[in-house]
Amino acid sequence: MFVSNNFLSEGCVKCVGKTAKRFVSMVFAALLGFGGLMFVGAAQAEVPNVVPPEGSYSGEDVPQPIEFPHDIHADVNEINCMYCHTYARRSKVSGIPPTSKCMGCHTVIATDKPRIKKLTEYWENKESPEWNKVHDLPDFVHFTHEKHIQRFVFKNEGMDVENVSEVCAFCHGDVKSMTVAKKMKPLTMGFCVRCHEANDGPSDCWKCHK
Amino acid sequence: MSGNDINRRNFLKFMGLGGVGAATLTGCDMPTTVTIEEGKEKVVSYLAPEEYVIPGIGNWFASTCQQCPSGCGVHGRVREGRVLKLEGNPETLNGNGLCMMGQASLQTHYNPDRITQPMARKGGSLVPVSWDEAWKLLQENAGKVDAGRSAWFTGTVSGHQAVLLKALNKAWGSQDHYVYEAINNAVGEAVNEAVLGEAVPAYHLNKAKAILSFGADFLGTWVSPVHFAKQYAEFRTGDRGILMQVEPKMSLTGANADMWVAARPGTEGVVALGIANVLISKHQVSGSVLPQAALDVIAQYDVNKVTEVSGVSGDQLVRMANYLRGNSPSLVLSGESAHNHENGYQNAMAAMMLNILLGNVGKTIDGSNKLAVEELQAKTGSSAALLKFAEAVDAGKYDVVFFKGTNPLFTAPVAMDLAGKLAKVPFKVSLSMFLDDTTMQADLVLPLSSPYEEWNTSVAPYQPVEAAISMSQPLMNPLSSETRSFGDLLLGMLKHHGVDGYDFPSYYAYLQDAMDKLPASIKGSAVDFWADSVQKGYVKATAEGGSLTTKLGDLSQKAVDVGGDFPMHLVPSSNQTMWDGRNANLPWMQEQPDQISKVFWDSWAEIHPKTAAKLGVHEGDYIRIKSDQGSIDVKVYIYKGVHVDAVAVPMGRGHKEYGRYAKGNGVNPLSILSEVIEPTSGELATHGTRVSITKTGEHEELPRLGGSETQVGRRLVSTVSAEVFRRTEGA
Amino acid sequence: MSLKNVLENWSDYRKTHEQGGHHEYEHMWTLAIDLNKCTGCNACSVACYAENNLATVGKEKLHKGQGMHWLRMERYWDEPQMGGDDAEYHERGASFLPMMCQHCNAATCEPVCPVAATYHTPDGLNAQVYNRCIGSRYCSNNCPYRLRYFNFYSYYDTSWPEPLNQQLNPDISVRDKGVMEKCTFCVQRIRTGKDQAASEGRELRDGDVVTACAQSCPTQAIVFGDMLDEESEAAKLWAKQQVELGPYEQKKDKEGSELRGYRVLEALNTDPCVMYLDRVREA
Amino acid sequence: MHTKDINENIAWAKINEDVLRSMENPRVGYWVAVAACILMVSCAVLAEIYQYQVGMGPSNLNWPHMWDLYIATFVFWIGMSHSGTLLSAILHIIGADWRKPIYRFAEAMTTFSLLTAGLFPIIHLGRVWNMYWVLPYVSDRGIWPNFRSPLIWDAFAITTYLTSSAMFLFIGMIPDLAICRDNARGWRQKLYTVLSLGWQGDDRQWRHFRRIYLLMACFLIPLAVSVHSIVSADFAMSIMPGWHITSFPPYFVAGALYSGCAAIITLFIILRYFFRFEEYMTIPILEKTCKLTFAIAMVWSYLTLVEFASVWYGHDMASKEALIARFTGAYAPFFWVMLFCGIVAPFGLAFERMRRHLPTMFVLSLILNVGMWLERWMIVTPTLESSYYPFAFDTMWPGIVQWAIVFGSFGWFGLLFLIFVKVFPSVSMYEVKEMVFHRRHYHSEEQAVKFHRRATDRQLTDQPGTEGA
Repeated sequence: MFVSNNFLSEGCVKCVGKTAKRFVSMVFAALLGFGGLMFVGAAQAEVPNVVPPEGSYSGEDVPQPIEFPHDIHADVNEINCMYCHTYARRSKVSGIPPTSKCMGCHTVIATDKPRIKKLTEYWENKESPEWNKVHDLPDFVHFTHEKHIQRFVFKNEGMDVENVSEVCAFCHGDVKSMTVAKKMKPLTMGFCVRCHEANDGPSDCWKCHK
Repeated sequence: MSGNDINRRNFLKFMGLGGVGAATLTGCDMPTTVTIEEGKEKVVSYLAPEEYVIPGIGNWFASTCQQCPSGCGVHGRVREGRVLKLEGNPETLNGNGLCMMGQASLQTHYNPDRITQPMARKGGSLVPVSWDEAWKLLQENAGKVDAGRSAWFTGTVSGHQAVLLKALNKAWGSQDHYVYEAINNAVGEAVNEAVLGEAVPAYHLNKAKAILSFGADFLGTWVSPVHFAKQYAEFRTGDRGILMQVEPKMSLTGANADMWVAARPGTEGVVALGIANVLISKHQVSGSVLPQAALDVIAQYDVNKVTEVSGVSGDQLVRMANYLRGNSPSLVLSGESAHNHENGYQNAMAAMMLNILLGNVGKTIDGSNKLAVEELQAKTGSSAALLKFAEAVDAGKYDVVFFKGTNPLFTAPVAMDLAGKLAKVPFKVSLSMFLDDTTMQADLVLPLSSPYEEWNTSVAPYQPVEAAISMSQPLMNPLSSETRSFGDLLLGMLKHHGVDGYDFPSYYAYLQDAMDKLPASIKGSAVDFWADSVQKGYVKATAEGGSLTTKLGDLSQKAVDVGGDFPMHLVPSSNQTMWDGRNANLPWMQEQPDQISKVFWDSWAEIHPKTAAKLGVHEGDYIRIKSDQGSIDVKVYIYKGVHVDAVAVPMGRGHKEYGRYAKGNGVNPLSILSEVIEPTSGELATHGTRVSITKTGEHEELPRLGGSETQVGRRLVSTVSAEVFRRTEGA
Repeated sequence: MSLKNVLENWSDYRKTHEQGGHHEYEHMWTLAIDLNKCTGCNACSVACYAENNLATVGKEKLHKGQGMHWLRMERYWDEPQMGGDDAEYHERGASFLPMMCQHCNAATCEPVCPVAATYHTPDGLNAQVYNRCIGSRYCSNNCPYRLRYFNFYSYYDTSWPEPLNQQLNPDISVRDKGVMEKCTFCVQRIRTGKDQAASEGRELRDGDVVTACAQSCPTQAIVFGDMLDEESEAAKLWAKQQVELGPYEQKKDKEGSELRGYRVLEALNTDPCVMYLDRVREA
Repeated sequence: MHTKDINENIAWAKINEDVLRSMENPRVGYWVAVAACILMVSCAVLAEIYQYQVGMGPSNLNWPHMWDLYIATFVFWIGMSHSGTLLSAILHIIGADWRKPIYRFAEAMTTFSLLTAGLFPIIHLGRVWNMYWVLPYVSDRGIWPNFRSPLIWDAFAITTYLTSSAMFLFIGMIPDLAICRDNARGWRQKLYTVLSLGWQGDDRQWRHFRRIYLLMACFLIPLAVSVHSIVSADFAMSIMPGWHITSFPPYFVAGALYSGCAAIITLFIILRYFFRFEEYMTIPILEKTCKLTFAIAMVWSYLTLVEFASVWYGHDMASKEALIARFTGAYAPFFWVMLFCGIVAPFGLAFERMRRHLPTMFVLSLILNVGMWLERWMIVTPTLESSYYPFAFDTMWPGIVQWAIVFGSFGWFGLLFLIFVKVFPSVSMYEVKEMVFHRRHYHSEEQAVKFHRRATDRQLTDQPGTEGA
């Protein structure tokens, strides 16, 4: 096919987040990329019936009040993402876990660690930490986690809920390998649209623009 | 809807304001200034959320609207700890619907001009003080007043607030609780009480086949407009009843009437007598239900006389009589523009006479169903209270006066010199959400929380079918930690006064206790009565309505004087937009065009084209309306919906205080009212002021929506006859 | 639609551009408004302000015609050619007409937008994508009903001083200067209703979605529903009044029917999705 | 009466000298004019900055007046641009060689008025910063403009027309640029060396030059007609009464030629006076231009009346009302002034004595253009004032921001033109020479009688092509 899947994609070109540069890189990819950047789904073979979105991004390190180690929780201890981000399958937002949930474990586990001490301090003051938002969509976008999780996980034949992190990784990158989360995907309209096209998602503007 | 049996108190305690996305409000990013850079926004998680709280998903909680005294039940949509939208509670009197004031009551709650801390008068101006200091001041000035030297001056109060208020008054040794509403039905209530034996009977508009209303704007401001609108819809479907409206200035109800009849202000009673005359003489309606004295009066008012006095043509009278005769049962109502005259009582009596003559009592007017618990019932307002209060204040009767829920310095005629009289009260306390005209004169200002931040019970004054206690629950955390609910303040005052039996940590605790003590007939069989009531938003107590009597009073009419130097009648009309002025600080209400004239953000005077031609004014020209008490300059709107002899200026604008949206906006027609009093009920006859109008020569375009007054031949709204309607859609 | 998509689906793409709109609708949202019941009370209009983050612009700007009343309550006096007369008073009262975007199926605003910011959704809605809008205002000029409102200023600076802004509905954007906006049939409610139905694993039912205006109406004069759902109240009303979507002249009108249903300025062939029922007066 | 439209005895060296003289040594008046134009442009720039910051509100645009002066002035300037094409392309093809001394500045006018016109659709956008969205570029988001929208057609039409007319202007100037190069020193020499593209004037070059020039002329004529037809589609494609009119494309084209010709008369007189081009821009040429203008004015008037008539005898009540509103509504005074300026005033052109009187013609040409500007305004605004929907009837007066930008646009055009006349020859030297050459050989006293074209003259034998090969 003359126009490949990657014709408009950013491929593996590092996008630095500035529109102008993104545009340049896009044209660059378009010029060089015809068919040359075909790599479909090898890394994420665990998720069936899905063409994973393409595009990458190198986010900045975002300082957080507590350096939450995603790697220890999700990778070492193999806790399912949806254990903490519990709203993801039933609401627009995945939700930052309530402090009570943290304390559910950390009243007994690793209480001597400095981060946990800080957490305990918050809990005792009846406060929640003010996290800095890493994955932010503009407010005119109607994005719902529920629909995506349902489509890719719960209503996806052959998909094991255990592997939900692979689905999360579509948009959030490999959080398992990070401490504090970092933006690893561009999350631009093009990024969304291409994935929607590849997976027969809705293409109506008003599905996402509000 | 909230299907959860929950403890709302805990819910609020644990719920950070805003929840997820608290630091910046979601939905507030501007399309052109979007930042999606990382780490620019904050997210705050819940500390320990309730099970049903899911960020991103709205929950509905029941509460009660307090924007006007009707007390409609509402459901508030709560998301991320903020209440976003109100809808009618389908199970309550108002049903699904909610009027525009109810919709806008959210802006009362979120108003940027709310008082956020107590204030006290120091060196002539109000300065913020702490609550400790406020309580101290209160104790010093109000704590040791002599018995009977304190008074409460409030708007409509009901439910457990009324109970506490009564207890507090008792502790102070005072009986003086003035309940004032500028828009009231007090004259009508007096007549109802005299004739029917019940001040607020139940009206069944839906059962009527024809309604004749003398100035009762039941779709706009009369008694319980949303409930009546619901009934009106029924009235208009099926065989479609006929609505006739007799009034000097077209109200919203008048605009929907099949027959809108302009009567000279104050002559509504004469029109009613004329109709009775036609009914008896032409239609052989038996007058035997009426006392002979009444029949004698009726006989005096033949068509010619009525036309002469009221300006209503014989043809119109006959048509109205025909409609009433041919469509039974009918319903005759009287309201504001008929009541608020020197002869208001007679007007209302004449209207009531028609109901008796046509045999409507017991069919479309019924005994209402009052709540069995007397002390919870609503204390409805009247302007007689204002007059009495002014007199008492002038006599130096009080050392302390508490104001709540009313703004008399705005609504009282300047002629009364209420401000001057109030100066004789050494210590005035205003419990208010806003620095309105009255609060600005107070010595101590206690900031109230909004109706959507507090626990409360209220009882609507109008209880047609089922008596009900309306429940209010906080729909969100208070916006300011320094505001207090009225109930909490009353309780606090009781405690400060050392009254026994009120040792509750909060009004919430008191309320739970008090509700628990309600008689079993009200409580019913719910497992958890409290949670059930809060969840539903009401407690219904069905009982048989009382029966009504028909003791007709004197019908003789007093002639309306010619007016001399002041040939015109001033009609300070009321409308839903501003109500009595309390909505002037809501931008949505200011921005809404008036229902009839479509004017927004400003005052206007309505005059008839003939009057305008005589004066030589065009729309937007200023006229000076002069009474014996002063004058106002206002732009005119000219249309054929106002009597030739009347000039109507809507009340509600012209505030001197009351926040950024209200201040300096328009003029206040109430300020130039003459002190005319309806003698029987003692009400202020607000429509009894005579004025003269002159052209000032100034002009400013009238801020009015709509480029054309007519459809210019397009078929945008066309009209079919009721005959066709009944043929195609009739029952 | 990416280039690839355009090429692959060229014939579909071409057709949509030739004929406009969709041809296989998933829903067809409509309103039926009974002017016999409508009292002109304005509750719908304020409900719309509350639901849709409409800016209040203040006296001067509103007077200038720079306001945002998505749902405006129009009031007309009878005139002789419309059955009124030259009597001394308006004896038949006023005519009220709640006017919101008519969501025309052959919308005149759609073809003229240079950037396709306004288009027809498979739900039968006339969509306005605020982000895409560049503010050429052609759509408003071409709307015979004048139902599109333009953000002449950045009203968000002034309309919602703290804490009024906390009332803003997070389900719909706050519009900035330079974009066109209009009634959406409360698309955020439709969206929520659909999501809710989907998560409960069922079809959307009548009553799942109610627009703010319909919900607040004290007389229930406004009925909202899906025309494709024959069981919906709105569809039944349309059927009862024998008003059909599509033609620019109703069959029943040609036959001289006395039924009250009509669509405003239908003869322009805009195919509006709002049906009104005539006002009724005794004489 | 026959008068010579150019003196055939004029020396070629003098032509060069006269034209080149006009390009140098600007006098005080020139600088004053430049300063005035810059001042005007600054007004517009300030207004635009304000509008950019605040939004479209201060311009007094409102509901329902979403368009106003910006679009009217846009159409006006687009119309203005048609004169150059008319003079250089149409008259070139039909062989009217009297155009030669004046077509250059007319062409420049075309280009500059397009440059001015093109600003207006951009200025009138609510979100100027996104204006590139109307172009079909390959986007990351995978979305395209709406090709059904006349505004998109505008974008294509204007850019195409601008490119072509600029090319046409430039190509026609190459031989003259070579003359400039040969006579200039310093930066001018460098500039002209580059611009003249190595023109030597040899046979081959002239042959190619003629062909490409003719080709461009042929290309430009349909383009110009289509451009203004497309602009008219902005209105004609809508359904609004008063806009939705079938005769709009020819009406707009006629209006365009009309205002263009009137502007040519204005600039003709200005250039003739200030650059002392009396020998080239002669009264007979002016007369011919005036006659042409008169003819077009009559076509335009006819189309105007046809528009009225077709609406009047049509069945559409709304259109009829819109028409009546034009005559009687709030904007009626402007409408009547427009009718006077557009239909009555051009009869002044019918009188020879007036045609030959320069001050009269100057004033008259300005009146015509005021009329044509009002015409555009009276197309845009009264329709918005009262159309289908009575509730939205409204009268609006443009705000100061709009006026400032419209005012500034004249400064912008003037500035470009002022720069042009000092950098490029505003009279085509080589074509004037051609004209003189032809006159010498075919239009000498006795030849003139013999060869002068007249409609009644049936004895033409070997009429030579006026455009030499």
